[in-house]
Amino acid sequence: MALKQVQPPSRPAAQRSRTGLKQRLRNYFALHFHVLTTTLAQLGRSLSGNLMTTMVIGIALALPATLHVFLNKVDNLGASWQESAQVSLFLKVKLPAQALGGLTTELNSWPEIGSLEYISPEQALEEFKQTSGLGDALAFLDQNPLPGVMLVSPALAFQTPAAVETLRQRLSQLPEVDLAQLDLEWLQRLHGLIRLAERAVLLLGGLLALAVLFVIGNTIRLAIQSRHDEIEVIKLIGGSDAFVRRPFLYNGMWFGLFGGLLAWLLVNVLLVNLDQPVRQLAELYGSDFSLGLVDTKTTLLLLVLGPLFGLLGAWLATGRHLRAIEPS
Amino acid sequence: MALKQVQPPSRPAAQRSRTGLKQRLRNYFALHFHVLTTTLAQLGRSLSGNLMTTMVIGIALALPATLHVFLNKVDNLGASWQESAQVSLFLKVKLPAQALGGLTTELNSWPEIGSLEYISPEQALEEFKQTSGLGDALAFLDQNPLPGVMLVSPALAFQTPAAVETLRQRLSQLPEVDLAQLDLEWLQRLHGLIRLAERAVLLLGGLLALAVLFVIGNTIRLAIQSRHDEIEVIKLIGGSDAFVRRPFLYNGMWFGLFGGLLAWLLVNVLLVNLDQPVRQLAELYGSDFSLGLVDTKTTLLLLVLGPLFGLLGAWLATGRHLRAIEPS
Amino acid sequence: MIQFSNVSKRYSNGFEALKDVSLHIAKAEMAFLTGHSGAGKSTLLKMIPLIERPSAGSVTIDERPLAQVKRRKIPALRRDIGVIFQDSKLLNDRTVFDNVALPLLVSGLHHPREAGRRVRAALDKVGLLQRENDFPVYLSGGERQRVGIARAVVNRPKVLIADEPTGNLDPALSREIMLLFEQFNQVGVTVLIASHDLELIGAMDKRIMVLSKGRLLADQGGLGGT
Amino acid sequence: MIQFSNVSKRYSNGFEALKDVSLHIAKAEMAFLTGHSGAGKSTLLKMIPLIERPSAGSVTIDERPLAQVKRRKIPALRRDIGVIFQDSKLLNDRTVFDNVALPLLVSGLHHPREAGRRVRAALDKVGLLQRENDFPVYLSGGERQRVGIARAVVNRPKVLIADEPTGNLDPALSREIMLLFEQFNQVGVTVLIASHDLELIGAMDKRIMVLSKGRLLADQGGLGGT
Ligand SMILES: Nc1ncnc2c1ncn2[C@@H]1O[C@H](COP(=O)(O)OP(=O)(O)OP(=O)(O)O)[C@@H](O)[C@H]1O
Ligand SMILES: Nc1ncnc2c1ncn2[C@@H]1O[C@H](COP(=O)(O)OP(=O)(O)OP(=O)(O)O)[C@@H](O)[C@H]1O
Ligand SMILES: [Mg+2]
Ligand SMILES: [Mg+2]
Repeated sequence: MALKQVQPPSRPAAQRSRTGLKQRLRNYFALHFHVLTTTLAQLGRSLSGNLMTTMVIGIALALPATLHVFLNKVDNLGASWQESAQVSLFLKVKLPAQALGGLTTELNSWPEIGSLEYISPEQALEEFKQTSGLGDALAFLDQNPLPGVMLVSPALAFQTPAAVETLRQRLSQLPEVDLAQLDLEWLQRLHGLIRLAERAVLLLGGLLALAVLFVIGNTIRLAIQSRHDEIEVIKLIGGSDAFVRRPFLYNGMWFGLFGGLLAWLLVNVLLVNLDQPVRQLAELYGSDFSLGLVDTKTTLLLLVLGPLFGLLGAWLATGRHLRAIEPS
Repeated sequence: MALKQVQPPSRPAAQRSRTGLKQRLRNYFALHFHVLTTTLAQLGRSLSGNLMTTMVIGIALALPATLHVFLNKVDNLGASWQESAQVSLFLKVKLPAQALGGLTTELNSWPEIGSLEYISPEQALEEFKQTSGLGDALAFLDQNPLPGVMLVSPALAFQTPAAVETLRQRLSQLPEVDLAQLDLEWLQRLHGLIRLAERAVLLLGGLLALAVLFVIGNTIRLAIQSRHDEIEVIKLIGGSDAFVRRPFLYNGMWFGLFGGLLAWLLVNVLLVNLDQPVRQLAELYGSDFSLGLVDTKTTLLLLVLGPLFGLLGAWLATGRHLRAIEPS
Repeated sequence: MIQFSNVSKRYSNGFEALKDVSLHIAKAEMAFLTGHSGAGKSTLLKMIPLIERPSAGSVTIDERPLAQVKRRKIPALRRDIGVIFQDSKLLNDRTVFDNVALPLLVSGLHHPREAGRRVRAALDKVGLLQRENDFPVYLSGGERQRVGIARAVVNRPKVLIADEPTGNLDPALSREIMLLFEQFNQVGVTVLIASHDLELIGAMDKRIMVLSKGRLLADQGGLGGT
Repeated sequence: MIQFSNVSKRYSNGFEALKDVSLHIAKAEMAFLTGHSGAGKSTLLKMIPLIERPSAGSVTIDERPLAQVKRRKIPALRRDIGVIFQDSKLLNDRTVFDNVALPLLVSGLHHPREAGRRVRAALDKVGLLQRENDFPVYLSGGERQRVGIARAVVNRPKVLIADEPTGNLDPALSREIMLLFEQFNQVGVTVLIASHDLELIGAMDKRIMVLSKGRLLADQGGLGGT
């Protein structure tokens, strides 16, 4: 007891003879490393059961990730969608070539306009003959009744229905223009579809993120319940709340990480499975669009968000439930 | 002991004096009812935790159910999609009225054909003037160069791209027909989209069904773990495997049922949330399509599949894990 | 009634806890088992309700070799044996009443009046009738042990096995519990008790078997002391 | 060192387990607590590591009133008190070694050599050195209890509290364990032991306090027997 009486009473016995900062830091990291590895080992030991949890987390993470990848790819397609926002300018009949040149120069200087394409009256008639199915009937015409047409594609930033409509009105004021036409309907449909998809992704993503939190929180909660006695004993021995909580937090993190890895795998499986019908569809639109595999950004997102969600879920579960367990 | 010695030794003491079949049956149902209600009470007691599990199951059930409802509704739209499979018959110019009548009668007798619509040359010219934007230019024409057009909609059973193409070829052989045209591309696109959606629903539904099984199985597994001591004691006292398993099975069933109810709620929330963009989109297509709420069939499906999945998940989890627990 | 023939038990870690033990306990006999900590008392008792199985030799109950009891039949066997454990093994999420009623539920007795009558009779015997609605965590160590005893006897088993049933009880209460066991024995129940309390079991004037390092050392019928 | 002043304890169900108990245990004293089952012994002991709190009166350790110890500070307090429970409360998923090492881990000692040395010293004292790699389920009741004792002393606490530490031990071993507690006491540890075994504690020639129905009946210093 001679040794002990010189020590302050509230410091644990084991630390009394070693208070150097370096030693403490080393102890601290040793403890964390110990918990990190033992929780991993625990996870490994009851693999079959933990696999189920991991699978659920993986599935829940995979679905919004797949949608994200999908919409990302579709967004990149931008260019091929742009056509739908074209304004057709029907020019005055028998417009002199130099007026046409002036118009082209002027329009090219407008910031709202992305690109121009000119279709001469002759080209228009030819195309009309072919596509209308009235080839023979039009042979009756003794002169070309068609005007020249200028196809105007708005710049990317001006592709909302409202901006395109404004552009159309400005264009219709030009002296060279007879009529400025816009398939506004198609544009609106496209925007409607995109709005729908965005809303769906938001709802889906939100629900599934919630599901991931719940799954991890629930798993940790039940793990706490099943280790009730252990927690009680550790608290009796003098384990602090942080000491008791730590393994559960690491546990949640591991679940999230493995769930994220599994999700990455699943997303790729889903993309490969959807690739064929998507490609067939795209071909019909004359596009060589294909889904490919998960991009690096999404991969990183999964591997960061997974453990983060795991940690968060564990944090939520431990907060309430660990406190409730007290020795008796 | 005088009382006891007359009884066979392997029958439990409590049953020795009551062996009537009626009493046994009553005992049996009393036992099941007891377990049914006590598991429900248990669920209620730890509501906050069990809510999490139920939420996860609900979410996992809600997503494929929403898709199912969605596609169901879209399928019912059939009629408005049919247009896209129309064949346009450009009739010979100046066809006599009685030839037209004969053609109409004949075509109406073909089983492949669903409906007919005739557009006279005058109507066609009028429409062409309006939609082509060439109103003024066409004033040059001194006579109507356009033929009559018959719009042929195939019957429902003949709407695959191949069947429609066959129909188009048959129609083009008719003496009254100049040209039979079909927007086959649009039809193929539609079919491509449907294929994609079906594939996505299949994958999604499969994954989420798996997730539901895993969530329930996992919850039951952890419940078994956390009641390890209890199971051990009951086995020691002479509880049979069935006796030990029963509460867990009911537990799974309750989870599934409440998950199903929650899913029903979620599906409705999702549908209400998606209704506005869908309606906007439909309006653009000139349809008054709207999602509405979950239909009775899907409701019943949720309320049957939920408990069934719960039971199955619990069965899978108990099978392996209960056996592993033996008194020591 | 209970027959051990050359029973040895080697645990999975290689430790031999019982070595060639043979003994016979007659129907309606009451016997004690004693010996140092780790002698093999609990191991021996655990073989009767098939918690452990011998690695050599055989155990029979009522001429029925336990080695031949199928997995499915074990619960029925256990329902006829009342077991009192070294730690009381109560279920913490049920009241004292529900804990004691458990064996009745397990063997299919649901009639509430009859079950209630039996449970209260058992609780009365161990002096805890007024605690029936408490949860086990509200009880003292000795009270928990007595609830365990009530649970073991509630279903009127044919055999009663007790492992250190008075380890947490004061001397006066210990004697009372021993007298309770003796009453059971007098109505025909076969009773086997492991205990360290030589003074207590010596005073009972029953057969005492002594285990040491897994071997049966002495087997004295109705003599006091070691 | 430990001071109880007019301590009463009424549990949430209204039962009054301690009634106006006052006592003082000096630094480096060794004292016994006895009394019938349900007398309040465990309740009294549980107040020292703040497992229970008095409903009236106060408990102080080293002049520090326990009522003022904040929740955050309770772990530090407990690390200075070695507690041996009526049931051994071991963790079944860890070896004997890891169970005994737990208090060291909790108080931040990770140095494997030093920890190993201390754990083995503690296990040696209870005679279980050769069982360090076994899991608790592989141990007999008495062996488990001894592991619990080793765990309580491994971190060299200032106060040692034992609730029925020899309930599962044979008389010879019980005496050995009591001598072990006496050794600790001789190097300055304050020791408080609850026990039913009047013969055993009478032979120790230490102070004996008797509780009955929650009241402190007698407090005899260094006399044998009740
Ligand atoms: N499952 C097991 N695996 C390995 N060894 C075991 C197991 N169970 C018990 N043992 C060992 O067998 C020996 C006898 O154990 P048993 O529990 O039968 O002793 P006991 O006589 O009941 O002792 P006590 O009085 O301490 O309860 C002990 O040394 C114990 O460590
Ligand atoms: N949490 C609790 N709630 C209600 N009553 C309790 C609680 N804990 C103990 N008691 C009661 O308080 C009384 C004293 O209990 P305590 O555990 O202190 O007795 P004890 O002297 O240790 O007895 P034993 O020798 O049987 O262990 C008992 O009657 C017990 O039922
Ligand atoms: Mg034993
Ligand atoms: Mg006590």
